[in-house]
Amino acid sequence: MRFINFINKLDKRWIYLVLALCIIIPFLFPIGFPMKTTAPVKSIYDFIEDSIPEGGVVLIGADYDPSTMAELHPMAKVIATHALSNNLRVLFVTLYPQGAGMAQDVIENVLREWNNSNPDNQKELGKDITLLAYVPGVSAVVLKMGEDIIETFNEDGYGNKLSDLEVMKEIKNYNDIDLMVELAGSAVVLTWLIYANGRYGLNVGIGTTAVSAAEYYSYLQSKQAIGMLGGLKGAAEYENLLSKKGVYWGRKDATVGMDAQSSAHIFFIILIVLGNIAYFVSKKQKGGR
Amino acid sequence: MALSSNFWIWIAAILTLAIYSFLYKDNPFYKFAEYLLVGISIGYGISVYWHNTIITKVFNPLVYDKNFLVLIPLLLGLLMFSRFFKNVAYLSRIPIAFVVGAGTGLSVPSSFEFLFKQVYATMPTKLDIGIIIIVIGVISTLIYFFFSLEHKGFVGRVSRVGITFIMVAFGAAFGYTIMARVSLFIGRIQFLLSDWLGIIK
Amino acid sequence: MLKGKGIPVFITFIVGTIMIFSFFIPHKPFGDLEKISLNWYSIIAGFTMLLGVDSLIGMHYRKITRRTGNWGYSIVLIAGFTGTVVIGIIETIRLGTAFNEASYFTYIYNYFIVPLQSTMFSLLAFFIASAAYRAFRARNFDATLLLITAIIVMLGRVPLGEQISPNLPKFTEWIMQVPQMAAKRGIGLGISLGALGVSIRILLGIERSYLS
Amino acid sequence: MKKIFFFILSISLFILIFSQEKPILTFLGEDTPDSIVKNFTIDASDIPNDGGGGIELKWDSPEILKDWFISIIRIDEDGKRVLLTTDIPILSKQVRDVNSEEEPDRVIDSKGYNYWGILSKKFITEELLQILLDTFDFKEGLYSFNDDTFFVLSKTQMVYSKASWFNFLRLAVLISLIIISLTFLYYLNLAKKGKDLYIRKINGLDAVEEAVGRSTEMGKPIMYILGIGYVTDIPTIAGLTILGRVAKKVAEYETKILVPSYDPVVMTTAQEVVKEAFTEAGRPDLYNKNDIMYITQDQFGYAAGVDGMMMREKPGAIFLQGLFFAESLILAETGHSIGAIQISGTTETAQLPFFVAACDYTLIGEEMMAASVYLQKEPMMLGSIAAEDFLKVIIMSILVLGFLLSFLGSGLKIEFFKNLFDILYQALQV
Repeated sequence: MRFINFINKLDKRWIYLVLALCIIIPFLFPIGFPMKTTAPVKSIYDFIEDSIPEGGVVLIGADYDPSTMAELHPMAKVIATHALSNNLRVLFVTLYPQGAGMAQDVIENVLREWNNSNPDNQKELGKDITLLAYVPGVSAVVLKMGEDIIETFNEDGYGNKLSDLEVMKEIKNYNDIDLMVELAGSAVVLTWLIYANGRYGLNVGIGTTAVSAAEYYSYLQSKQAIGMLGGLKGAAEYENLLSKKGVYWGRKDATVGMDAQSSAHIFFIILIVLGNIAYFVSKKQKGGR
Repeated sequence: MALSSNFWIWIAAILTLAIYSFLYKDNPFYKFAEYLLVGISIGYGISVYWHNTIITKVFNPLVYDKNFLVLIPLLLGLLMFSRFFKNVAYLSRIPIAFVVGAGTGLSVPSSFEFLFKQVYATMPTKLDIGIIIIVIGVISTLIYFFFSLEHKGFVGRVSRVGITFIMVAFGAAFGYTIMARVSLFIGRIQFLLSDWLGIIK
Repeated sequence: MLKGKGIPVFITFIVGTIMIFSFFIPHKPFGDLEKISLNWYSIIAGFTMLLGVDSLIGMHYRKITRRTGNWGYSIVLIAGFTGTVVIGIIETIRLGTAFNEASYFTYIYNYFIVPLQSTMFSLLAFFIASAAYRAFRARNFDATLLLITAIIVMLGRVPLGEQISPNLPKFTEWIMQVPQMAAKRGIGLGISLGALGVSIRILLGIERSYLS
Repeated sequence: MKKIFFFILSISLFILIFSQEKPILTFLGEDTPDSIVKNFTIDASDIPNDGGGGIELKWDSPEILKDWFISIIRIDEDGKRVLLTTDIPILSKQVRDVNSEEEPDRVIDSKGYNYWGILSKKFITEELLQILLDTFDFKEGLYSFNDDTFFVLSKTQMVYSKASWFNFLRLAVLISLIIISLTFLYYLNLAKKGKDLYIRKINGLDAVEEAVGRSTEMGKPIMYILGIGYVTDIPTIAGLTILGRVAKKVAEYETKILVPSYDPVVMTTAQEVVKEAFTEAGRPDLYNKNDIMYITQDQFGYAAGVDGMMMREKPGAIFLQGLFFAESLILAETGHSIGAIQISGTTETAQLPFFVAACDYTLIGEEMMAASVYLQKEPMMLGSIAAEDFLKVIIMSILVLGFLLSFLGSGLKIEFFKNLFDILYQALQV
């Protein structure tokens, strides 16, 4: 009964404190709530795992900016890491100027994590991974890549000539790209689906924000896209798959974020349930009197 | 990674904590942050206004383009100052009348467009249970907003259904928003733990 | 005559009617009226901003001179205000524009305004919790419905919901797309009708309290 | 003249070829290998229903050209060349030549323009573009430049852009505007004639008196928050109207009303509204201009300032009436924590759930707009409410009709009703 009284007169500040802890603790001590892997995420993972031979090429489109970075940045990291772990080559491409900074950050991060953890299989910029220079034109760029990728960009994002780079060896056009994963919170995803997939038959996977994910389900059903990572949750599922495989060493940003979200949501539900129990108990008491 | 040595990061972090202290209770730290935010944001607002309005919308058109049309809002704006003088204070009604007239005039067509769009979107292009529920929901909600009929009998019963729909909608919207709000706090925590304290990276 | 509300009401009527008709007339000058009027509004509002600053700074100045209330904090407010404006002027002279990457004015924005704003905004995470705790009690049928849908949607948004039933996230989307959408549309239709009602009352001069 | 020019151009090109290894532009002949390319034409026409200054270009996209790009150059009556676009896929099928007022090269009404299309399989280089814009003598045919071939296509007919006096796309809106205006006038007339019109109970508004009374008893001020709208926003105007009624009650109870404002125009208007209400109540002496103050035009700065004011002034009743966004719950929760009675109202549907959760009474959407009518109950105002209700009946009828037609047409597969439904559906699209 003391407890019921406590709940009934609960000071808001206790709620604030617990909520803050629910969100902060996962950052310091990641929990890793169990989560099921959804089919669209699994199909991208399986594609990289099983369908691309060693030395194959994965193209990652980084068309996002700081505003959607929280959701899309972890996706870029996991996909790049996964590709490297299977000894695939990774090319980043961006159709918008803001994307270049994002992609460079991912490349730097992934290479550092990888090389720290795999001293006997070092990866190099320009040999295993690079960023294609930003070229204006959006859909025209996507189309032109279907003809000749090196001619489209000439340089990589660091000013090196693409034709000199080992990572570009034997890459002419989309026929030499095994998978493209476009990460964006905007409609630029459609550009890749319509032009690169529609006209050149490139395998396209989508990584997008939780808000936009609903729009793209129909493209999954029509098999225009091979799979999709939707929001923090999609990224977290992928991180889980990678750590199960044992090839992910970096901070699991998406998993941590999702942990914080989960624990906050669970706390909300517990709070509401407790509030109602206290409400009914005290109502009964009043009724009994 | 360690504690930030950047002076500006420290300022941002301290101000962040000062605002959070409000959750415990009103206190000098919060008061400081609050008054500072109000003061700085007005100062910033005035500067932005000077840059975006006085220079780009009044000075440049007047001096370079010889566009004397901007004299009209200039005059109307000056009339607002009639408030400082009691005997001509009524003159400030003219700019307000102008502004309100333009606002309402613009809102009429946009209300129409909104109306059409909503009805258009509700039209049952295909028949399934969802569409039927939507049509029932829209109609009963509209009945709830009936003002010239007493909510008794049939109207009363339908408007009850309307309230039920409204409540479900509010509950759903509330639950759906939590994630976005928690993300805001996560953003600040990331700033504090990573940029400032350097505990996580 | 000018002192009454007659002339202002007439001005409102004329300006409003022209605005409505310009919606249908793309030809100059009507087609540009919306843009022009928004432009004018920002100019007029700019002048009134000075009235606002006068009101706020005046109030705090009085507090300081009379040493009333939290006058100490009023100094912070006025210092923040003048500091920002002065730095804005200095940087404009130094760099040509205050909105330069290297300008201290930009620093003020990035390291004072942004963290303060976003932290204020993030208080919502806490307030939404206390509001939910208090309001979501099964007092009656409606309240129960409110709280049940809220809980279902909350569960459907996180992995836990999927663990309970794989259909929960889909059901959540359905709630958002069907009943939620229906009520939102109904409310929206009511609002646009209400807005039309207010607009017509204003244009015809039936409602004129804004001209007090 | 043109021939001479072309001759000189050819000679100079010839010289260029031999003098240095510069890229060469050569004319390969009027014959083009693909007859389809020959038949490819661009249609240019004025964009209808606009304010002028816009021309639309359209073309077909034959299968054989699906990998090609098109660049378009505009040449006006005086021969001035402007680049409209480069290297857009043929697939896109159209492009619009529309520019903002500030653009010096925009399309000007009643000036004639030709457009030339350049078809290429690869991107046009900067060098070639310069040549096309500066010296190139436009002539239909096949050309080569640096080993790449491209086509220059026949120009379009001379087009003029013109502004329209009526936007026919908005005809449906105009018709319904007329119908709705007539409805309003009919009901206003009815009210004028003295017909008794009813308005249903609005819970939140009956509580105004109670809220002000209780707050006065406790010796606390009233706080009225108009949100972050401008005077041009209808909800803000509705909020100002309710403010007038509340202020009158406040004057009658001889207490104090605080109105922290976001927009200075709203602040000055609110000052006048309160002043007039106090005068009407016979207590102009109680009016204090400084109680209606400006905070800041920054969403969260405003929220911070109002929160602080709530904590220090501890109002007994708080009204939140107007346009609110994310700050709604920040204000309402703080208001609740100081134990004030809260009556809220807004038209922002996204914020309504939070107001409902945190406040004692909430005016939902239209209820808030009808509040001024409810509080005044003048016949003309009631007339406008009756008109709104009549329009609701029309909307509901359209929805029911649509549903029936859809049931008969798509459900029972009766073609006639299906057509009727399509007509109705088309009519509603604006």
